[in-house]
Amino acid sequence: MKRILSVIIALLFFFMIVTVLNSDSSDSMGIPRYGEVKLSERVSAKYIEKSVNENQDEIRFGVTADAETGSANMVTSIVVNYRSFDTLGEVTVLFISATGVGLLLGGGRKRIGSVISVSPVVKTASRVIAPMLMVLGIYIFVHGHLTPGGGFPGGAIMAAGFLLLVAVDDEKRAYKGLKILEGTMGLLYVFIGIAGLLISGSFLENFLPTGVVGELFSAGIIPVVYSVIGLKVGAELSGIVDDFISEGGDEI
Amino acid sequence: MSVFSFIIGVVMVGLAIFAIEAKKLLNSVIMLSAMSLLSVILFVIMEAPDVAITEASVGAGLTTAIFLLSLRKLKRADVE
Amino acid sequence: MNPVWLIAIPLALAFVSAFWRIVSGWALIIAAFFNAFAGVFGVIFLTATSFSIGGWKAPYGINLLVNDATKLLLPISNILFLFAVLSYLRKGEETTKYSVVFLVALASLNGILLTNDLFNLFVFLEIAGISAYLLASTGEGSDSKVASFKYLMIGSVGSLLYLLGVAILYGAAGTLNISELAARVSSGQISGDVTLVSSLLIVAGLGVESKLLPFNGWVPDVLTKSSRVATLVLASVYPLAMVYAFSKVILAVGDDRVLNLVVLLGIATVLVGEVIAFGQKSLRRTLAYSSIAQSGLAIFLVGIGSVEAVTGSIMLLINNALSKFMLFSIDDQVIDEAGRDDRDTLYGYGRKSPIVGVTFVVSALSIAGMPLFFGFRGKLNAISASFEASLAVPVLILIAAAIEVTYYFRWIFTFFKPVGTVQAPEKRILPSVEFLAFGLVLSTVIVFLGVSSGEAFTMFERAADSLVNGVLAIGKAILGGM
Amino acid sequence: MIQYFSMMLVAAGLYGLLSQKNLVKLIISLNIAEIGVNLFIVSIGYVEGGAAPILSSVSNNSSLLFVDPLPQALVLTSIVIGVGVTALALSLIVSVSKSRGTIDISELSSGGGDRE
Amino acid sequence: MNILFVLAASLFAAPLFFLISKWKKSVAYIAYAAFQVLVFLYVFFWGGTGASYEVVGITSKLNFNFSMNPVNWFFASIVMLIISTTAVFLLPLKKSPVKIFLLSLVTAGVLGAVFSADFLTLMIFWEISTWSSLLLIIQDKEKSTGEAIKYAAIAAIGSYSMLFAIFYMDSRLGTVEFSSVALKIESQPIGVQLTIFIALAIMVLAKMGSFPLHTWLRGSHSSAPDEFSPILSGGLTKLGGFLLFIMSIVFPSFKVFGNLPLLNGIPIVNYGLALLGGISIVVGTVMAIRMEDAKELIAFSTVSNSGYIVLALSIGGTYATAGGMMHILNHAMASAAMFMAIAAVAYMTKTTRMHEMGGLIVKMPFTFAVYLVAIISVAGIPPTSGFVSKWLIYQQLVQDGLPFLAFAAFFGSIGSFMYVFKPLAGIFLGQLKPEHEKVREAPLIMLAPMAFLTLLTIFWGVFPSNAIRSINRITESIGGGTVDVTFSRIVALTGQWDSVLVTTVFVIGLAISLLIFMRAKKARHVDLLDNYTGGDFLYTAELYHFSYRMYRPFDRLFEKWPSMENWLSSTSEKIKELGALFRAVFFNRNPQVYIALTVIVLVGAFWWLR
Repeated sequence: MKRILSVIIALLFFFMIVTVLNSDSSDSMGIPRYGEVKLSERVSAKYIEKSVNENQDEIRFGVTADAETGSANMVTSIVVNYRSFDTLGEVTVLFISATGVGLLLGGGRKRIGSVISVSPVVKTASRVIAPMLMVLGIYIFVHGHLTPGGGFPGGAIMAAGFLLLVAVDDEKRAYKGLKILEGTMGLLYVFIGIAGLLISGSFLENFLPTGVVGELFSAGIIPVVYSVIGLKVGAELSGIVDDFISEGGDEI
Repeated sequence: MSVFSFIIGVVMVGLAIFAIEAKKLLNSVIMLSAMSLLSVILFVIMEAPDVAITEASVGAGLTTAIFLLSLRKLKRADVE
Repeated sequence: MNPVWLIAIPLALAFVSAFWRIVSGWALIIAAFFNAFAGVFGVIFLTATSFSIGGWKAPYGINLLVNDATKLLLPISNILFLFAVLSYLRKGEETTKYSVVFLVALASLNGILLTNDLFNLFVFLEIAGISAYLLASTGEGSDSKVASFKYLMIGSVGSLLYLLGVAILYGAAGTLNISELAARVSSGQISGDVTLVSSLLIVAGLGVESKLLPFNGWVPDVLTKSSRVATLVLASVYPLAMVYAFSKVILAVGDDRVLNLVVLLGIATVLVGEVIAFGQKSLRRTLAYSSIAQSGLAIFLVGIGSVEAVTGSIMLLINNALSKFMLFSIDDQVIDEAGRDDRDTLYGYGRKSPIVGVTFVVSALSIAGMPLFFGFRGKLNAISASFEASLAVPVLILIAAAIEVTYYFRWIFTFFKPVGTVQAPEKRILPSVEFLAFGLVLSTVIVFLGVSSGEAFTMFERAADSLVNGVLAIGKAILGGM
Repeated sequence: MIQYFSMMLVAAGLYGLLSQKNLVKLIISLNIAEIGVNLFIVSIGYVEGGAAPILSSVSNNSSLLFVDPLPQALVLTSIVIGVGVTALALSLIVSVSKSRGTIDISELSSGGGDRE
Repeated sequence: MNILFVLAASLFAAPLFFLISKWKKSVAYIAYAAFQVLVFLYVFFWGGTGASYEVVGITSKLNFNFSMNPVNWFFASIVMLIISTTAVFLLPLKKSPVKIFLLSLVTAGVLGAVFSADFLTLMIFWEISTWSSLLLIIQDKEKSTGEAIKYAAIAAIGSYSMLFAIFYMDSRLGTVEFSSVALKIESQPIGVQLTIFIALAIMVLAKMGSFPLHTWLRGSHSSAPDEFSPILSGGLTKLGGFLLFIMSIVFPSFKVFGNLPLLNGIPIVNYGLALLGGISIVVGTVMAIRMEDAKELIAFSTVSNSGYIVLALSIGGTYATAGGMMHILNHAMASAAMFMAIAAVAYMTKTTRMHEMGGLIVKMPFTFAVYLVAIISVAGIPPTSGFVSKWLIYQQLVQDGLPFLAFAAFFGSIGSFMYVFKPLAGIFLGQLKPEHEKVREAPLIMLAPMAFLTLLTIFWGVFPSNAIRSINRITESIGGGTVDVTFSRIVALTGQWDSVLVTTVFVIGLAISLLIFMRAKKARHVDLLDNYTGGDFLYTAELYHFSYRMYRPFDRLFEKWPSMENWLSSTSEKIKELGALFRAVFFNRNPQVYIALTVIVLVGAFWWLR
């Protein structure tokens, strides 16, 4: 009975949403048919042309200098510059939920041993792989403004390295430094924002020279912010993992 | 391409149903991660490499890990 | 002063106190004081309305909107938050433990009040939501955990629906700026289905946090099971920000047909809340249901949507925040004193502790809408505005009001029941110092707003006007500029 | 068409939310619905034949046809938020299961909960 | 110095007196009494100047309006007369800062109400007096809270229906002032007129404690502080009379409801209201007869007299209007005097149960005299003013030929003989209880106000022309007919009434009977509890008191009647059950339920709105 009701409700919801799909017509704006978006009607057109504040003639990869945000990866330019405030909030969400996990699981004292016994080969292998993963993560978020990826995947991959370590080693624990890293990185993000406010007049403004599109040292504060985010996310996710593999501690 | 994405979509919906209806929590967690891996392919098809990478690492990778770890904790509290 | 400080400072301090536990208590106090002062002196005298983040102009970058409504609500919410924080630190229970959560909640509430971007609002709602889940789980015993989990369930579903609505709206209109969206929606260039579905989804998403009827199942448990200081914040400051966000978004991008639904749900909320509260035997539970009813009252007025109605809505909102803060802290006093707060425990409490009794009477009469108190003015506005809808609306509202008056008077009588000659004038109970201070300040404000003349009320009307017309005007300007 | 599938996923997640009793199952259903929403958001930004929104030596100038980058940025945010919420929910479940000894929603509701 | 100043003064007096009494209670009380008397004098002598005032700012478009017309003057004088006499009367009684604060607030509210010139102002100040009186009621006695909640509920019903009427007026007519509403109401469709009329009538019934909404009076009076009962019964309930009179001005019935079906020449709406008045006369009388507590008894007599007022003012017509107004005056004075007498007795004997007293006439003769005159006036016997008003009402009833209403009215006055005699016999006549040997007469400060009211009652009984002339002035000012009176006689259709003549006859008769009483031989004095001859023990002493269950046989006639008292409690039970249902549905313990509700509402709304 319950299932049937749930199915009916879910289907009704499905049909409700489906009615609005493909509702774009000549006289009224609706959701365009899949793949037939007219970007000119959207704000993102300006993001692509990097001409939000002043109109820019077309951006050429590796040629144009001092364009807005100067990031070759447009998603990155949005995430870390045009809508950087969202990202600050996003980091805060991750931060507060990591804190919450710590509070709820009581930041346990003792470590849960892994159920399966790991062969030494795997142990050594993973001890080799884990640092490589960390380096890969760092690479990803440092190149966030040129290549796909960025702070979050980078941080996640670093956390994956940590996960690998703790999975094979029963004694492994997160370093106390992680929390400090997390906090300072968050602080740094806010400070970069305030610096933008103080230097060029609005919070999180890109106050560094943006350089030539496509070079590593370009896009002003974007690589800085992205590495801050990457380290922070990595620390946070590792913290969460650490909370989940530990137990005991004081129940709240 | 559309046939390909059609198949993936069908498989994803099937996996979703299976993940919801599975008896063992472990299976449904695995189904979930498989789903998000498939969604990664769809993201790639839709020209969203950033999202694809993030979903692969954060969504498929870490979410699954957290699920598994918490399942282990739950097993120790022998519920489930 | 750029209002972004109100968000940046608490965030920075939160990050600091994340790893430096010793200072976290102080960080909380500093942030609360800073926000209270900045909220009063920094914001009220602002002349500019729009503050861009990252230096990108309006529809493209995120921008903060400071209109008359914000100027009214920011100081109040920040000051109330300061009061809550002070009484929280006074309690001393795991002081350092949750101060991070409080800091983040403070930042997010200011963000919700300030931001003028739908998706940014979503992010702040998520932050506020998660900190609310954490605050809700702070009660002793596992009940609070269960309550918090329920809250998390319905809250995540709500934010999912909201996100879907925002996505649909963006897919159609191609922008996320609330003002521009308002202009586009009002100009009718977006197809009806899209506005209908998206505003329905948005109503559901925001309705969860602002306690609209079918979405608010979490409220009673959270407000009764969570630790008391968390309740102070969740019951007084949160509704202020959430209902404000609700009215801002719905008035801006809401479809006219959806406004009818909002009126319907709002009235249902009021009736259901009052009827349930009528039967409750414990004070805290009564207050929980009464706050549901109060936000319903504030929301159905938004659905009516005229300036007069929104004025009444804002007045009732503020009145509810002030009075509920006092009532819940009185409940704290009682529980600290007697351990329980049901009717038999409270008989004659007001005689034992006159100050608590008087503040209770003032705030209860103000909520119940008796003349000489602030709530009465709000209720007058509400009723006279509700005649713009059908005739049934004021009738239902007044029936609910009659029920409300009755049970609030029953509680007042309970407080002042003569305890007879048997345990006749026994020892006086002296409430805590900070309670004296807050009770004095808040009841003075309530009575002052209750007896002050009509000129003092132009500010509420300006706030309402800035909500009903101001946001849209900015959007029209943006569209003209493009 | 991907939009339809994403909506189906949302519906499936909703179905799970309504029909399942196990708390972990509920969170899983929530994640399924989230994946659906993310797919939908990206899909409303897709342009037929548009390149990935990254300037590179291949697609090297902004006058080319790109897909809409903004939804992708939004999805990045929503994915991360989803992880945060999931982690928090799971830890809540763990602490509840420790104190109550069950993770069945109906048993949890019958005990404790909103009682006079 | 205009009324606004007085209002502001009396509003600010409340906290002032509170602070003073924190320092010294007696000073504050004396100041309070002096202030009330001053206000009364001001109102009585300068209250009639037809001036009117406006104060901005209830809401953005509605303002406070006050006027000092004859109508306001009449009611203000009555109410302030009662309040000021009571203020003097309560000086010896138990003092507390909270009480005096609330009493001053009551004055302020009542003043604002009776001088208001629009419905909203009236309602606001009325509400102030209501909630402060609510807080006053629970001050002294143990039982109070359970009883007072009825008052709260009924007051809420009344005032919110009035609020509805006010804003309905505002939305339809664009004004809430008496005068302009009176002008615009006639052009409105009948539905609007009916709605407003009925909503206001509910307020009247609720606040006057008349038939369907009378249940609060008993409890509130029996639990109210003894010194507050006179104000509650003689002052606050009369505000209902004010509103009713205003309604009879604003809705000139025969013009407004003229095209509705008529019953014996009266529009059906007014007839229905009058019918309620008649019913409450009967109910009040019957219940009063059955009461054993003096205060509850008088409370129900208030119910029946409010019935007279409602009846008179709603059937309209020259004599009924005059009679109704006169009756408001009488009953205010009489009930105040009765409650004061009972309060004096209670102050001396510490009880209000009648069968615990007896024979107090020898100890408290003045109180007895006051009570006697008061009950004579309530029963409507010459030469008290109570007779005149009832006489005028009968005139109208007979003239219009309204059989049932006339029957109710007569039943009321016959029954009033029965119930007012009961306390008289129980408390004052019979034989003195041994424990009351040491009881003395009440102090002078309490006797003076009672004596004043008594003298007024007799004065207007002997020279009704004086009161009726001022009533005529009012009715003229609103363009109604007048009762023609000479110095000593009132002329009506079915005859005329020469009060002076009758009084002289009366006095002569009294003198003769006094003479006979003197000559007659004294009765032998037996101790009340002298049960020697019975030879058994007294377990339930009250059964041996002759006034206990005096009218038991009469009682039995009405035992089967449905009691309105249960109505409220059953309603509250129903509300609670409904609440439990709602909680089960909307706040179910299982979150999936409200997730499902969320989606269902979404989808339903979509298909509904699409």
